[in-house]
Amino acid sequence: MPRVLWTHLMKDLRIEWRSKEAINSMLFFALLVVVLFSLAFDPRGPFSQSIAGGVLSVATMFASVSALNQAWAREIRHQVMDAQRMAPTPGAELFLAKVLANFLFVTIVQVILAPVFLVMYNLRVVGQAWLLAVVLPLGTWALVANGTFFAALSIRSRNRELLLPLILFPIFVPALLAMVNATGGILTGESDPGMWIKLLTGYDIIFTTVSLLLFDTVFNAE
Amino acid sequence: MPRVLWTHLMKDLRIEWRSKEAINSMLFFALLVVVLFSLAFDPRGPFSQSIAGGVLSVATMFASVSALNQAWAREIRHQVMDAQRMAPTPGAELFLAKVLANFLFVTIVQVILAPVFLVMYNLRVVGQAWLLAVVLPLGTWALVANGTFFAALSIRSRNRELLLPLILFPIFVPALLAMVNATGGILTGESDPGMWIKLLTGYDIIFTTVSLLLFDTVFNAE
Amino acid sequence: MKKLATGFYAAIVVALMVWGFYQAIYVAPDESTMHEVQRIFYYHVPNAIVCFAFFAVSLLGSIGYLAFRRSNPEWAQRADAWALAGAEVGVVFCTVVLITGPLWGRRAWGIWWTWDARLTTTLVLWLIYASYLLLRRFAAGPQMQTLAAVLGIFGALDVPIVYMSNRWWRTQHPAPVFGGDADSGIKDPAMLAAFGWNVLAWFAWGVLILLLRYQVERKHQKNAALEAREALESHV
Amino acid sequence: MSGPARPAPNAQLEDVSKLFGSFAALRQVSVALEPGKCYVLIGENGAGKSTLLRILAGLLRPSMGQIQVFGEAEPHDARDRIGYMSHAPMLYDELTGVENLSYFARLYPDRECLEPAEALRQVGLDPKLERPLGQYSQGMRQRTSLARVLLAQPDLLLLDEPFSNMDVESAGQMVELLARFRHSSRTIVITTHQRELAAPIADFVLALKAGRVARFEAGNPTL
Amino acid sequence: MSGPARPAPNAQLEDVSKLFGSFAALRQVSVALEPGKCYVLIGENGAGKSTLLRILAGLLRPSMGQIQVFGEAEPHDARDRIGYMSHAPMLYDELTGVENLSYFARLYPDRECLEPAEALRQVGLDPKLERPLGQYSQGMRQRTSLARVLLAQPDLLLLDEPFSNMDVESAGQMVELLARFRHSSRTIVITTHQRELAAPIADFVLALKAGRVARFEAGNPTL
Ligand code: HEM
Ligand SMILES: Nc1ncnc2c1ncn2[C@@H]1O[C@H](COP(=O)(O)OP(=O)(O)OP(=O)(O)O)[C@@H](O)[C@H]1O
Ligand SMILES: Nc1ncnc2c1ncn2[C@@H]1O[C@H](COP(=O)(O)OP(=O)(O)OP(=O)(O)O)[C@@H](O)[C@H]1O
Ligand SMILES: [Mg+2]
Ligand SMILES: [Mg+2]
Repeated sequence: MPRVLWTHLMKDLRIEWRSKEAINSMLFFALLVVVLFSLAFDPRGPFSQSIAGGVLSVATMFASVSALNQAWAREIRHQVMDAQRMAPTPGAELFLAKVLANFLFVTIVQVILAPVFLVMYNLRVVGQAWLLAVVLPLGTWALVANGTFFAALSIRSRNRELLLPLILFPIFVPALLAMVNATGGILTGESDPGMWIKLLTGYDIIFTTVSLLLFDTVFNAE
Repeated sequence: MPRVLWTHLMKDLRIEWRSKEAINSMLFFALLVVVLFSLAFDPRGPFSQSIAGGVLSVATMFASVSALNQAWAREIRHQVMDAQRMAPTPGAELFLAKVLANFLFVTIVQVILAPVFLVMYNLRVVGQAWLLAVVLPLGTWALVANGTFFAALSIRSRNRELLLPLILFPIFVPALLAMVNATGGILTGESDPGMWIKLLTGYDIIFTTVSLLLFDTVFNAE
Repeated sequence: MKKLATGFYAAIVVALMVWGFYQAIYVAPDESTMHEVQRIFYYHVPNAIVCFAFFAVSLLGSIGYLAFRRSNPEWAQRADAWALAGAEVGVVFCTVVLITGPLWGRRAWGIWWTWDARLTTTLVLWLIYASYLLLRRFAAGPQMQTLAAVLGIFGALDVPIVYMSNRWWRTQHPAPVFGGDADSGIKDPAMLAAFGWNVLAWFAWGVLILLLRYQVERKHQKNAALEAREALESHV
Repeated sequence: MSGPARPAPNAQLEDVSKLFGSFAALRQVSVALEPGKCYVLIGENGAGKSTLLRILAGLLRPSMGQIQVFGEAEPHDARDRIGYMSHAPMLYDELTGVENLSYFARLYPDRECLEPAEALRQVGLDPKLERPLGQYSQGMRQRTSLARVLLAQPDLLLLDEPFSNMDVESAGQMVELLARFRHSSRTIVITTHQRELAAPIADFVLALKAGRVARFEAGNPTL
Repeated sequence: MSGPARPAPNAQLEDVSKLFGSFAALRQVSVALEPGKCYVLIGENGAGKSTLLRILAGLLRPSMGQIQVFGEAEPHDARDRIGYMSHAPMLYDELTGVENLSYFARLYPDRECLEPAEALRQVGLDPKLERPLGQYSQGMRQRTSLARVLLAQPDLLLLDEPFSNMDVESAGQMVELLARFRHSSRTIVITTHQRELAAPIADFVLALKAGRVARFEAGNPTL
């Protein structure tokens, strides 16, 4: 791993370790989703199995989105971002480090929540369970990578608050669709998730590559 | 309405009108919920009716929570809050104005989303539809009032990021439970929402009163 | 003198606990539908009642702190110690309720947990006071006690909801035994006696821990004051 | 303490200490701030100047010691008579200068406040400026902040480095403004590192060193 | 423009203007900044000083006119040789001073950076301070920020009011530090309202007035 990427990553992890801000707000959200859904859709009911995929994706997604909302907040606060723009290292590494850090946070939340979730929803995985360990990280990566990129894009503009949702949302949807259908397929065993997993992988590769290529442009725009 | 309350309220509305920050992030979240759920839980399916109450509450809740996350952000940024603490007017009015403003924002989001929602989920309201116009505002108020209060409480402490979710979450739950069950009852017509509405009203009255009484203490702690 | 009194009281508590155990396990009659598991009742319910009592102590302490924090700092510190001790001991008892409940439920209902109003609100009560204790740990600094007192008042608002939950709603959890509808209450006097002894024993036991915890907290407060004085006098 | 001819002090600290954890930012500070006087608070970075002002403003509570402001043991109870300007502007970035000031003016319903436009003019800003505060230059923001504290015409004016981003000419004007603002019932406390700027109105110098009062005497900070 | 004996300027602006919407913050500014010299940039609040520095730093793009820094038309392409200190600390509140500096030092892998602890010591701070930056006093934050720009030993040093919250003694020490930092290949630009502080190292004075160059001459800003 390039040394600069590592530097950025360690810095994010150290700050998070001190405040535990991201992980906590994500845990809060994800827990809310789980409990709320247990209240809203009686998990003892007949269709718990068929909505569980959706619930799992929703929990992941809200955890990611709540992290993304704050992705660059610390860099904006005291214009740290200007100092980073002036450093002679590629912005792409800063971007990648941010994505990795947020990916790590969301994954930690998922690992903590998974057991709670399985027990509370009384889930039996009908399809191949190990595929979940492929789909969830892929889906998370798609959300986090895109979200971080577009958060950076919109803070460079004047109406950042207006832009982020408008841009992010349409771009999100394909990855979402793939993720929801893949988890659904795995949990119920009714459909083959293979197709959706391929789609998700392709989406990840393409969007991450394009983001890496374009990040410097966005980052240094006036 | 007392003049000072009005002053605080107008200030919040004016700032929101300029940035549209709160309403936009809420719309984003709520839209995400609606779309995601249409993807996750086939709304043509047999149980769309029975989960719609939950989905409606979830959408409202996420809209509220995303507003609350930022409730005091502007006041913290340049220590505006210190200037407000030093003004010779009761903190309770500041609190009430914040709650009113956020309540208004969430309500606007609900009004925008309601038609989308009804169409997408193909909902027929079996129970008394007008009761929804009672339950949703009551639930929203519970969320917004408590959330604003505890957001103010946790920012007065040093580890604010850690605390907010921990404190807010348990206090939220009873109101949530009531709201979900009441909307469920109204939509399916299977159970009587009256009991839950009463609970929600009681919760609103008690918690808002206590919040108003204690806000000055929290606001001026240290 | 104080030590002697505490030792004497501790001895009484132990005797009461033994007597309560004897009453619950050997004296109380077998219950007709649930048989042996029903004896959890003598732990489950007294613990719940005692837990409510100590959260009430915490509420009074919190109110006391807010009332006196300006006018009488010394009293305020004492009230704060009561609030903390009440909350901690209450959480312990609430934990016992949350453990004995599912143990019973596993036999009675076939499942450990369900999301009915009584169970959910009890869990929430536990969470609120757990967050109260976390707040006290994390929010160091002088405003911590004020913030904790405010949260303590909010936490107490949940107690009546828990209490009323199986009166207001049809729950999977059994309906109230006391103060429910007309035919509630324990009919068998031997059962009632066993129940009464256990309530008394657990209550006495709780008070003992409460007092010890209160004294420890007071010692902490005094040490902190001492350290502050030293910090002021150290280096220049 | 106060002799027969002396008026009661507007604010008084007795043996005030402030601890952050086990770090002592202020140690046994005792001062009396009399009406009609201007105090200049000096000291190295980290000496405790801002901490002292925040205690007088009622935003921090002393860890030990007594405080009295306008006869109240809690400065908070006399807050309508205290004006506090800090390093941070304490204003909303999204609102213009006038909007910010009218908002704060309305929070002082019982005091005779200056007109927001008038207050801005006094600190040398154009009240017609339509820009939100976030787009002001540093010095303009500082002046707006000064206008905010002057609005309610406080009797105890606490200024934390009011001149730090102002050009010399404006700083001179601000000192003149403060000199006009002086009044036999008002106390002004200024922290600054530019002693010569505050010299024209200084009556007393209070020097802090590592949280202790190192010097407190009548006179001029440049001496 | 440059005579035979004169070295090529490190940075050069030609007819640079900067508009924010329809407001002109800079109007046709032309200057050449030569190596080995120290420029003091003065002017009223809102004159455009910070805007000019940000343009030199490559953080703003001129609306009109040409710019050249170390031979590059985009200052961004020469950014490893530019150091910029702004009003804001540009540091993370959550990290301590040393942590902040080591982070930024590692972002300059191709330059010989100072040791973070050494840089802190140079600006008069204790590198062993365990407090996160958010709990520093204003002046301590400012010094850490100065330490950050000195880290990578830049050849074009842009300092926006570096002394504004420093006590006089420290400010004097900072000026000495800058004097030692001077080098025949380095250019230093300082904006300040405390002209007498910058006087000992000033070679040129550049005065802005409402976005225009009002004065640009060799000498001392106090004259
Ligand atoms: C699973 C978790 C459970 C929790 C969190 C729980 C909680 C509580 C609480 C807080 C009380 C005290 C209420 C009061 O004093 O009014 C209580 C009372 C009681 N519980 Fe449970 N309980 C659980 C399971 C059960 C089970 C499985 C049974 C038996 C089938 C049971 C039987 C009772 C009875 C008979 C009472 C006294 C009734 C009353 O006065 O309300 N509980 N429980
Ligand atoms: N919240 C806090 N937690 C811990 N330490 C603090 C806190 N606030 C201030 N300090 C410490 O207290 C000391 C005094 O700080 P203060 O801000 O009062 O200094 P100052 O005299 O205003 O300095 P400056 O001239 O740099 O503004 C500093 O060492 C600072 O780090
Ligand atoms: N982003 C922006 N949008 C609109 N106007 C701006 C923006 N940034 C600066 N300005 C305006 O440009 C002018 C010059 O600002 P600048 O910050 O360069 O002043 P300055 O000379 O540094 O003043 P000071 O000494 O107060 O720091 C000011 O009138 C300011 O309001
Ligand atoms: Mg200070
Ligand atoms: Mg400037």
